Amino acid sequence: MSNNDHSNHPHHNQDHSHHHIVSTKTALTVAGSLFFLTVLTVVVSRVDLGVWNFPVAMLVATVKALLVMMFFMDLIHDAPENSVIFGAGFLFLVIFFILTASDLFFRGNVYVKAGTPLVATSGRSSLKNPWISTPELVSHGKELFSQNCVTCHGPEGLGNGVAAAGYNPPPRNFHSQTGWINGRKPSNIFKTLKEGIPGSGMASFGTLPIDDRWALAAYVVSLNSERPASDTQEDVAKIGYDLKTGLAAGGARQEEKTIPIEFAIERMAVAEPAPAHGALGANERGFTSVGGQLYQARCAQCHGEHGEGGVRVRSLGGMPKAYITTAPLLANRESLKSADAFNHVVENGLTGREMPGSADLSGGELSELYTHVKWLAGQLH
Amino acid sequence: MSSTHESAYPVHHVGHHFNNASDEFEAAKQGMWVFLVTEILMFGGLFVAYGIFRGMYPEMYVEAHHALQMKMGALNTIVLITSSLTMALAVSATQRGKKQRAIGMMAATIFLACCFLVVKYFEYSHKFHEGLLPGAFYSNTEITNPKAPLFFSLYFMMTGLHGIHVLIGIGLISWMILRSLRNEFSENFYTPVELVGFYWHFVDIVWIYLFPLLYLVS
Amino acid sequence: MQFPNLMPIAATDAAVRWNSLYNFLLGISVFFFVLVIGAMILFIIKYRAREGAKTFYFRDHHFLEACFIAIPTILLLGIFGWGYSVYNSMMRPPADALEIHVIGKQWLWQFQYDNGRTTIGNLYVPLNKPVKLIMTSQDVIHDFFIPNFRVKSDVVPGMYTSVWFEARVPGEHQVFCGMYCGTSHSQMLAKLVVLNDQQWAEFQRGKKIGPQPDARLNLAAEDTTADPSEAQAATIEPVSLATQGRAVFETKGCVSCHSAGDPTHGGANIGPSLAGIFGKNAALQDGQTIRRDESYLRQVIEQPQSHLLKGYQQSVMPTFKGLISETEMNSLIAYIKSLK
Amino acid sequence: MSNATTAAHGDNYLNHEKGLWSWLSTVDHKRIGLMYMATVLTYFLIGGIFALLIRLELLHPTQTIMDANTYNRMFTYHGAIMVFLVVVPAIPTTLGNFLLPMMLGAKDVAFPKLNLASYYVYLAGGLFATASLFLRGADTGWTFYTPYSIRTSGTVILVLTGAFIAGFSSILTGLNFIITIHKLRAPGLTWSRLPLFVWATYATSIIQILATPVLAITLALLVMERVLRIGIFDPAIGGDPVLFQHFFWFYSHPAVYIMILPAFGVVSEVIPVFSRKPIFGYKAIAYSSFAIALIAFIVWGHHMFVSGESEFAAFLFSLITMFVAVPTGVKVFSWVGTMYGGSIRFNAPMLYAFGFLELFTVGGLTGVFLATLAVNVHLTETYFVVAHFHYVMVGGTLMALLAGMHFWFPKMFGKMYSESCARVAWFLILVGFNVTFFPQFILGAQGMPRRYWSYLPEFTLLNQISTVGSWLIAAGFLFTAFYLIKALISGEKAPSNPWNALTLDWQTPSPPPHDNFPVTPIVTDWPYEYRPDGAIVPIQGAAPLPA
Repeated sequence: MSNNDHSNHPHHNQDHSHHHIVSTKTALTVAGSLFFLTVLTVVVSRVDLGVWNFPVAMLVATVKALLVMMFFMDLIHDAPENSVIFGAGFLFLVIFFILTASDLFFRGNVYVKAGTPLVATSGRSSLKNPWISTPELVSHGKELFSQNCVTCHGPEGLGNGVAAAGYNPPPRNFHSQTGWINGRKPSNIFKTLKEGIPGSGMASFGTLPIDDRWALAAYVVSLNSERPASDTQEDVAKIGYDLKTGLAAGGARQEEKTIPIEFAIERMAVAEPAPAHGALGANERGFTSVGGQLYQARCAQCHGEHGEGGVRVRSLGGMPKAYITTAPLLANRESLKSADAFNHVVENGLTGREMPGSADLSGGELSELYTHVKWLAGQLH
Repeated sequence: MSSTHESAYPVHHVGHHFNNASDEFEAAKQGMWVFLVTEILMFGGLFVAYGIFRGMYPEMYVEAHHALQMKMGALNTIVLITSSLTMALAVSATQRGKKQRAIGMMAATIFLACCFLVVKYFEYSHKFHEGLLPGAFYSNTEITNPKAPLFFSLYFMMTGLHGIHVLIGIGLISWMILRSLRNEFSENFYTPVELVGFYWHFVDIVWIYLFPLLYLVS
Repeated sequence: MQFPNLMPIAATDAAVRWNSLYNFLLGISVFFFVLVIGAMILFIIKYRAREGAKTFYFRDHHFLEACFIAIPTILLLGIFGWGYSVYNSMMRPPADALEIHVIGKQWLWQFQYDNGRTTIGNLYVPLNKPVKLIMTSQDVIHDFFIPNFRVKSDVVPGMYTSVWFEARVPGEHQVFCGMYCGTSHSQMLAKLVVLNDQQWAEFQRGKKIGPQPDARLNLAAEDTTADPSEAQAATIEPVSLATQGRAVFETKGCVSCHSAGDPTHGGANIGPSLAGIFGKNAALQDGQTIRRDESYLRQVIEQPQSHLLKGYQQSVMPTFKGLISETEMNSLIAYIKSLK
Repeated sequence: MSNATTAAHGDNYLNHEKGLWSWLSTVDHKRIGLMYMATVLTYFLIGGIFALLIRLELLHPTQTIMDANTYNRMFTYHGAIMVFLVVVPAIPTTLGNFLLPMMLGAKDVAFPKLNLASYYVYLAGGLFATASLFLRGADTGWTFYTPYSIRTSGTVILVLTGAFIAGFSSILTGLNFIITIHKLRAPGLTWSRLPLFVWATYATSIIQILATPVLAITLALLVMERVLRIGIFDPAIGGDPVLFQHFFWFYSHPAVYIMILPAFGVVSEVIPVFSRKPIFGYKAIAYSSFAIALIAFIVWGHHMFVSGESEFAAFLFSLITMFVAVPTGVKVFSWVGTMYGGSIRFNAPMLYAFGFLELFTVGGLTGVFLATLAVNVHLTETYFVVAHFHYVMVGGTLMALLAGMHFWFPKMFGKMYSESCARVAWFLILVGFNVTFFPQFILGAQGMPRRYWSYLPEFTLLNQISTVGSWLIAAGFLFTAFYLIKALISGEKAPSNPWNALTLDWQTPSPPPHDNFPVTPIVTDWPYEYRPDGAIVPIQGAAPLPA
């Protein structure tokens, strides 16, 4: 450094002897207090103070922070404006938190609270003695039939709809007299509509209104040249139809409601350690493919991370304490034999087995999911 | 140390826009305070997210925090407080012109910071092993609260950002040691050391809050 | 082209209350605008620089400044109170409101009624009955916006939001998606169809409701004593199948992704264009060729993943199985046939 | 001092050192200000071209020139570039950098090297953001709302990184200015003698310091969402998308005051000079800047009235928002009050100040509509909002930037521009602006949502009027660029104080010497002492000026 330069800056090396220096003694005392307070906060956290645990922990932390600020950072000997500046940082942080909380902690619960039905539908039928066929009922049923059934059962109910080829067993021919698994009476058909026929392509049409289901039953019965026996009161009672109140099937409220799939899963799955499948990398495929992500989001909670099953699933219906345990997703399952069968199960769910339907999935998502589940099934031996 | 004052210390030049060194020092110090305010608010975003989710899912926090090793956290708190102490002593040593002592204290600070990171490394690898990973990668089967991945997202973001600050602090203190060795500081000029000290104490303050928030939920 | 109305029609009582508040704000704004800008122009002219003119000298005027603070404060508090009371009535549905579930997804609206019916693109509600929409989204944030009712709410994945209204004007009301949600955001439209008692009863029994006149045309007939069969009569005029199909094409959201090759008709290009495809051969992803006839169209509408066209890696089209009636399917196919 | 003697011989900051490197490595606040100006104007050009393309696309209800995906990218980049790279830094980094030390009578900002560093940080941020344009681009909108911004493909991370980095530039500039104002005022320049531009810049800097770090952490978390799927803002993993909106608006609402407060400062300087009268209500204007800065932090939730926000929060935020209008009103009334009884001259800066008042008044009054809870429900997310914030940001900030650029152009470059050209351009821009954006208020009230690539046929006419207006604005800006560049090359030499203004920045030669002032000035009075007889009293600055 040249002297010339030097002379241009006559004030260099102004000493600031007025500046306060933290003494070693002060520093050690402060550190000691900090150690003590650390131990104190750990000890206090072990004592149950109810709601006061958190404020006490924060109070201790704030005292510690203040000690560091005042003595290590020597704010007590600094210009007061610096304290104001630093304090402003904390002040605005508090503002940030309080106003954000004013939203998130005060959100009205738009949706019905847990324990009440998610969709307030009445399971009540507006028809009197709905199992008795009337011409109006049949014609309404015919309309519904053309909307809901013809794809599989064909326009005349011969079991020859466009999608029939994909199903084994094939869709029912309503003109035949034999082979009806649940029987041919209106109440039997109502039951089939309500629950579907597990193991076949017949899904539950429980989402249809009760009157519509009775209308469909009446229409299907009318297709057959040979009329079945009429329903007795016992038949109607057997499917849970309450003659006095007109409420369909005990716990109709639960039966009727449709809830979003995420809710269903959240409410059903029970924490139960899944069997270890250490050899399978959980994330190899898990998050890389669309199907894998869908599986993780919607299926893994009940079927296990790798489709290994063994998870206890709570029943949502009339027996909230009952459980079923899921089986492994093995490749020889009916539902995994064809994409159609798989889609059917996923879209409509399996009534009576607590499997909720996911009708909101797009075709692309379904096929991705199918690929992933097939892959998972292939990994299970 | 050389006997002639002028030649021993490289002269620090006061900026041409300042009247004198004292003004420059005060300006630099206040600049640092303002900078620390921005740091408060940057960490603040994470603290607010933490607070909001804690308010919404308190039982999840209680359940999830058991996976953290409180002893490790407490140990790290002690380590970091000690490093704050050594840093404070390093600053006052520099202010008194005691170069050797200052360098020793700063080296101790770096050593403690490294200890902190080593403990952190063990904690992290334990979490990885247990599948206690942030968000979508969460694969732990013991803590099954559906919101638990959020806690670990926050844990990793908060301690991660803090860890980055510790790393930066190690770099800054090393630089200060280097400049001390080059005799750039004296009892008349020690601004950089004092400012790095502020930074380091701030890192300590953040941890003072992180410790009870993450490890001592009840 | 006629100059459009300045405001959409007010089709609920809340919208009428909203209008009075809005008009008040408009009046007050015009007043202050004229006050400030008028004073500015007056001063500009009166005190423009002239030779030898002396300027005034004053630095401040405490009373005037106090007025600058006090008068706006009082006014603003009043506006706030009025705004909050209208907002409050818009937010609190009556307990007996009919609940309908709304699901937003890229890029269509799906409505679920408590009788189990599901519709896409058309939301049917009864006239003069409070309706509460319980809304959620399947993917990203959408926003359900009915200008004629002055209500709007974001539709957020992972939570439920709601709006409510009591429609006073029958007919079709436009619904927009107000929150940017991706490529076809501007085509994520829906119609809110307000039905009179008779139509509503039919709808609940599962009947199909034909297209209704635009609610703006119905405003004159707001009188609810009007014979409901008149509105009915307007809808049973014979309409060609292809024209009906065009309506299906719009209401079911097809138009969000498929171009109809009709430049006046919008249509994005997420999926293949449908113009002039009927009866022609098309190459599939797996190398095969397929003739695009009626059964092909039906199949891909019901199971979009069944035939992937060459150039498409995967199908993002949702399945319409069960969401589209046979009649609608037929008219839709007739419409696609008619496209050149 | 050697500087004092050389100054008389034409040594100024422009020719003090020569060569490109002397510019790129300069720590002179004036040169850094000009570098910022060049960069900001470049980004303004890019963002402006996007705006024209957006308007062109909306000429017809359906596709006009581009498909929906391109359109979505266009408005995203228009918004992101205009907000993060143009309007936020526009006045503080260009005029602020150039003028703040001069108005304080200082030789430079407190940390000159940091100042240069923040320029390069800003440049790097801008390059990151624009680089993504050449890859797949981002279509999130400048607001980056989750979960769309988490799911959509494209180079969102690059844009986020760009905004993140540019944010740090903003923080460092704010820090620098605060310390400069605290520590580097000339002798006698007490707080009550500070020019109002300095007050406004000070309030702006405080917001930059307190709000921008939250943007940084928000964007960093969003990057983490995309990279690590942490799920804090992603409902699919249990997070809350509305929380993101709180984080985002905690910065972005105060950010609109980062944009508009410096504009208030510029207008507060221009109006008294051209009215030849003391500013009316000096204290009211100065304190109202602070009131606005403070209230700015506690109103962000009014962007979210329909987002699913709680009614309680909506109540609070709407109530507090109303109070923003009070200090803003005080300012507007005070400016008009300053004109009362003045001797008003119609130079280009004053014309732009008139334009500012007109546009800002409309923008401010429509802000009251949006602050009113029930009214907001219908108007938010429609073109009404688009028109409102363009009236405030373009009509306010850009008009003030133009006022400031015309006001200080002679000081910066020592050249005069053509006054008649400036008037033509002013007319084009003002008329074009109103034609473009006023119809959008009506569109919004009718219910046309924003960010629509296609629209219902009934909205056609107003959209077409708006598009035609955008061409007028473009013509105005092109013409401005033309005559300002012409003035740079062959403009008349400017005197040191062409407008007879009183602030310290005018009490030094044009262009200023390297160290700003030949001798450190000593301040004895406030900077608005315009006497009724029009006499110019050299109130500030100790050095006699060269003739």
